[in-house]
Amino acid sequence: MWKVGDQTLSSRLLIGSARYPSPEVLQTSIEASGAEIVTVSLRRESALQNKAQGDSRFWDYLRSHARYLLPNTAGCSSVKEAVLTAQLARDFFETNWIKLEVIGNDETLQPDPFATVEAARILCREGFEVFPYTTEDLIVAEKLVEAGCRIVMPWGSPIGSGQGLRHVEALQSLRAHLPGITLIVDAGIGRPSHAAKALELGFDAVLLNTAVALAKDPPLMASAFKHAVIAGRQAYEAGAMEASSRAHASTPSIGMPFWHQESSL
Amino acid sequence: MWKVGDQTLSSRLLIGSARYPSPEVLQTSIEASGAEIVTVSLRRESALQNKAQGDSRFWDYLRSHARYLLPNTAGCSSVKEAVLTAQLARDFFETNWIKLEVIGNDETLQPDPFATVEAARILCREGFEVFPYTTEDLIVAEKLVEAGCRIVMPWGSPIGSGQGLRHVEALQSLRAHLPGITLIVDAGIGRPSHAAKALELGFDAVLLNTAVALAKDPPLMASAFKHAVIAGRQAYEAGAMEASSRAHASTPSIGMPFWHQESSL
Amino acid sequence: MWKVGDQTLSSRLLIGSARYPSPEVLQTSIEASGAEIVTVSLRRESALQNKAQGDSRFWDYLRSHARYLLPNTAGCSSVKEAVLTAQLARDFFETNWIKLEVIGNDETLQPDPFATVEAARILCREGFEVFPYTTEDLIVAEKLVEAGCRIVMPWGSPIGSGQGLRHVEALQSLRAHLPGITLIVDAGIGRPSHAAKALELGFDAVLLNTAVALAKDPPLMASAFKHAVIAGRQAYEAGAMEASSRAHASTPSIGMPFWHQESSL
Amino acid sequence: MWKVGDQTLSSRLLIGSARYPSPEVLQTSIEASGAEIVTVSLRRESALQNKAQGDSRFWDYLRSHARYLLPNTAGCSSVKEAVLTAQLARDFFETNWIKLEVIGNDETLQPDPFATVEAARILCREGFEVFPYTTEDLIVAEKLVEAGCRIVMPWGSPIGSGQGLRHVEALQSLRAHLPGITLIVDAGIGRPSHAAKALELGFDAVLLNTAVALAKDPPLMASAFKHAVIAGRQAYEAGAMEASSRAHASTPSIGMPFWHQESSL
Amino acid sequence: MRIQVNGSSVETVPAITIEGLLQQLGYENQMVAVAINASCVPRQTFAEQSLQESDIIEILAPMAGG
Amino acid sequence: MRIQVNGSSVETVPAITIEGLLQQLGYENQMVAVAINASCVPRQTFAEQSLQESDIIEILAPMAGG
Amino acid sequence: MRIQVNGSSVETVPAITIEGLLQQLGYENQMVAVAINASCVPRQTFAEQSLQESDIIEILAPMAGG
Amino acid sequence: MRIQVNGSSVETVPAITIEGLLQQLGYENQMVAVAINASCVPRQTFAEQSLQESDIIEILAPMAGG
Repeated sequence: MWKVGDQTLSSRLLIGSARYPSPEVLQTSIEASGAEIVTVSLRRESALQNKAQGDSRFWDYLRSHARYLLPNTAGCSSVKEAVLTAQLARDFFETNWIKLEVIGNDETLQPDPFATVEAARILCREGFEVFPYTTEDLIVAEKLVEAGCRIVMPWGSPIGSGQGLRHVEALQSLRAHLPGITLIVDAGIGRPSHAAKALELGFDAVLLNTAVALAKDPPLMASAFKHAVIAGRQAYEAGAMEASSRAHASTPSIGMPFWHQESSL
Repeated sequence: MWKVGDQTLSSRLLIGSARYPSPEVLQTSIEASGAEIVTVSLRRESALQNKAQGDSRFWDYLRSHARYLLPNTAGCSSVKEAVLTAQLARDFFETNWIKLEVIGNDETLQPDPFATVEAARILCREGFEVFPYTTEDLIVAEKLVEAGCRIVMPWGSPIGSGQGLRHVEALQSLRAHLPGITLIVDAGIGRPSHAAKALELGFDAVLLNTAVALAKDPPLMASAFKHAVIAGRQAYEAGAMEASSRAHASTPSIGMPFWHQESSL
Repeated sequence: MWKVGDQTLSSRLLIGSARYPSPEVLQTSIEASGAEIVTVSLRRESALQNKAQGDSRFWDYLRSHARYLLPNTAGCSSVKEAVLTAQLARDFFETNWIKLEVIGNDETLQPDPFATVEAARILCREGFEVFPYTTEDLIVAEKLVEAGCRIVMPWGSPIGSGQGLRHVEALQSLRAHLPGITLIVDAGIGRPSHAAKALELGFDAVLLNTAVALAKDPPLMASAFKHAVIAGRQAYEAGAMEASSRAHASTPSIGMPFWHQESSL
Repeated sequence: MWKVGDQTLSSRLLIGSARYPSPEVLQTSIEASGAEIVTVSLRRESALQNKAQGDSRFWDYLRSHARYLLPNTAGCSSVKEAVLTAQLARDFFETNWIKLEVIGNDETLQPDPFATVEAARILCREGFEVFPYTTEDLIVAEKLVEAGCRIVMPWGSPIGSGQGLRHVEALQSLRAHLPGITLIVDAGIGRPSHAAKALELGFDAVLLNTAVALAKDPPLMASAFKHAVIAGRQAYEAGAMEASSRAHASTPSIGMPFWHQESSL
Repeated sequence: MRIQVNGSSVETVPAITIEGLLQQLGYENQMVAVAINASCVPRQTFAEQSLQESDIIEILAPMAGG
Repeated sequence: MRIQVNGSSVETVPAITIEGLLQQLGYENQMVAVAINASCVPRQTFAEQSLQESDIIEILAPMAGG
Repeated sequence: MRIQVNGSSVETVPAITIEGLLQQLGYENQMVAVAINASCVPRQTFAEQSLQESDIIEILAPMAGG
Repeated sequence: MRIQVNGSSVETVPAITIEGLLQQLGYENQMVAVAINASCVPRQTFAEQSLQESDIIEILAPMAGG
């Protein structure tokens, strides 16, 4: 069990709802993942044409089954947009949680640290629980904390790239310097081993989407990630051995029969 | 379910029995790991002094609980020693399985590819199911297969180092070139993320010891590895996305409200 | 030949003047390095006691021999300090060049991107040629350019760590997105191979100090770096082959005598 | 100056003669590289048609200008072939030097350690100075030394791949365990930074071909490598600083003016 | 009067409420979020809040997100 | 007669069997593996197999292994 | 009057100039940079610029830097 | 007589020497290495060494190599 904001959760996996081949696959994947938090978005409704088809199934399912919805401000690239999107999402989804994403470059989808901190400050003052998407930069993370964030979400690598944790030392430094902050690796997780590693480093959770949605078998991959975060967290709590640059025999070398001694001649 | 030799197993984790703080911790760790194969060794009995204490509990437990014992030739550094140790182990443990380890350097504990291939050839002819500890060298692995091995166990990194998979491309090459061979990563696994990665690459299983035995809480770490191998195998079967050097938005960019379009001006 | 600010230089190595075992070693090291730009600092003079000894030799030498001095704002952790230090340095060293360093964390010595951008904006308006020390964050670098910088100096890794280039993809992204900006890798260079790599990636130059000053033989190491930046730059200009994940024979395979064909049977 | 076999050389770069766009480019590249050893091969002469054209210019140039020729056994995949090719080369090129290459896999172009050691043993007995192409495997290298080799040439990465040094720890281990042996990194060098790194690790030299031949401007790239090996060797001799996981200020922090102390409040 | 809805021009009766607009456009049974001139409109005010000539309306609905 | 057991000299009756040796040394209830002069001795022959002067005996027992 | 110089208290004549202060402290032949109350003082004004009671003076000199 | 040269069949006078063969094939001014039946033939013996029916000859020349 762990806490995010004021809620207590079992699963350390947060999952996105985009890019699945169908609403049915989305649904079985979320169930298989064990995730209690599902990210969502708001977009222009093209009501007149195709209302209440595919997407409404999506929404009906999420509304009734996802324990917590986490709306995002995906696609925003200014403070104003992000704040407005957050306000609309709060009203619509009836939650003060917001995944704050202010993009600084349309190609790399990197966060803009300046706009993210400013938007976080405004939203925290307005009572939001802000989940800011940011880089692994410690100073930026500290500014987000100063701005009122109790949660910080550094990327592992670029959104949707599946590269895993690119800058491990920087993530470790973040964890070490912000012991009281909930740290969630968001973006770039491609495989369960990446998720396990994030948890092993002491991160509280991971948020991912593409790695499950674009797997050949998304529900099975969702289950894989469920196990991976359990593995990573248990390893963190179990206190892993230190890696060493040298070999160390696992089988004891005492009591060797004589032919071993001989062969070393 | 998967096959190793002629046996069908559920767990893709093979676990060593050495370096635990106590026989009780060994026992609860093996149970928590879900492993069905446990490695053991033979050593000079110092009978007269302390017979039937600690170690006999160890042995009584393993004999009654481990589904399969895998004796090793740890500490051998010549063909002759390894073959003799294998023969003694077969007689004693009543199994034709042998983890063949012929060490080429006492400091790095690297396998000696020449002696390992020669010993494997002799043991395969004598009817052993040989589990050879080797490097990631493809040519050496092919010679082991020629010698009669159905299983090949490349190291991840030096024994007991906990560095994980040092030479990922070489391991991938091994998997690609030996599709019909049972490949088990042996040695160097330090954390669940390493084990998950090995399975994600298509390796059939991992064998580890130190990572569990030297954790602060070995049974919890054993459970972590149990989840990690499930995660890695499911990911392999689920068909992971390809990693990309570029970012790709997960939230769709269609239907953006007007303020998004504005901000890009 | 390349340009930095309005000056045309031959050497792509910028060198620091700190941490040398003696003023003599500093002097021979600078000469051996071929560097035309040397960084300096301003500190409280403890005049009354030991004025005009050791340190004045240092200063006399630099004044007469260094082609360009680049004063830094090392140790500053606020906009105000950095601006004042820059103003004092301009007056004293009679140069509008300033290496802008605003530290955000005393342990990691990371730059504070917020304060660095703000100080850069002020100093550019006051007519300084600002050499800002920053991370590899593209968005921060773009803000520095917006603030008026023609030069950006991303770190390779933490100051004095000698780890080399930690985040190669991010540095490549920086180079690709800022084609018109002079990019100098500052901090973290530990070996000539690191410097060569920075130049191979298209960076215009490297700035280093500790790697030379703390070598066992600083002048010889300075010479090593002189060759390394030449090597790296020539390689960049010569257009390196693409790395490939596969092997390709270098010796042609045509005209093989018959025994080669036989052996493949 | 360093020794290889019984010869004393200045340049620590050995260069291949294949894959250049033209004999002229080959010639200027060799000159620009400063290399004193050039590798060559023997192949079926298609005499009647095109004798004495392109290739004879190649040969005339090499004969008169290369200080030392190093014939190879490229393309051989058995002991017998390699030995015969070496004998023909000795007779033809009038040198007892032979680059021994026995390929174990046609796709990966990996050396076959078994055949390489056996061929090396035969050739050393016949009085050859054997330059064996091998992996980074320490045990295999030790067998080559036992077989009579005074030189060992581990690969950096697969031939022609340009990936550089894939297994740095293993190469370091090789250097540490074989202090009296001439170690040359052969294969996989793609950029000057790779060559510099090999020399920094204490390797005696590098042998490369594709990285120069396939550069857009081969003579300039050859010059780049000339500088890189000088840089790497000087760095090795100069005693590089140890890399550290932490930051260390280069500018001293003594004598800070008061505004620095203030800002830390 | 004429207003902008999701980027298209729409003709409505004068001073129509948001609720009225949603009915006119066929959204009555759907859950949506609404912004007028880039300001958020709380859902419980949809019945009272009336629009003016040239207002720019965004009607947003829940969508998949990462 | 005098033989070597696990590196130490041991005095036994002449032509003692392995079983006899194990009893003499106090191993009777323990499971062990035995090698004579670096050759494996199958367990079922312990009762018959007798030893000779100067034989080198190794008595091995199961141990933890990695 | 009493002023602060590089963190220490110093007694000077009233309205001393920077040049005077540097002479008094023995810096006359050395190149230094000077800040009064955290403002930069251009070197060419050292002769005219006079100090006041309680001023905080920093005298800085060139040093090695990275 | 008929021999194999670099994989092709060649007709020569009986007991031709290597030197003779090289002349016949037009190699006289070129430096080559020669193997007969997968054995190396030292260059100084080209003039004496004569060939037999069905010999397999390889004529090799220097080439670029990596």
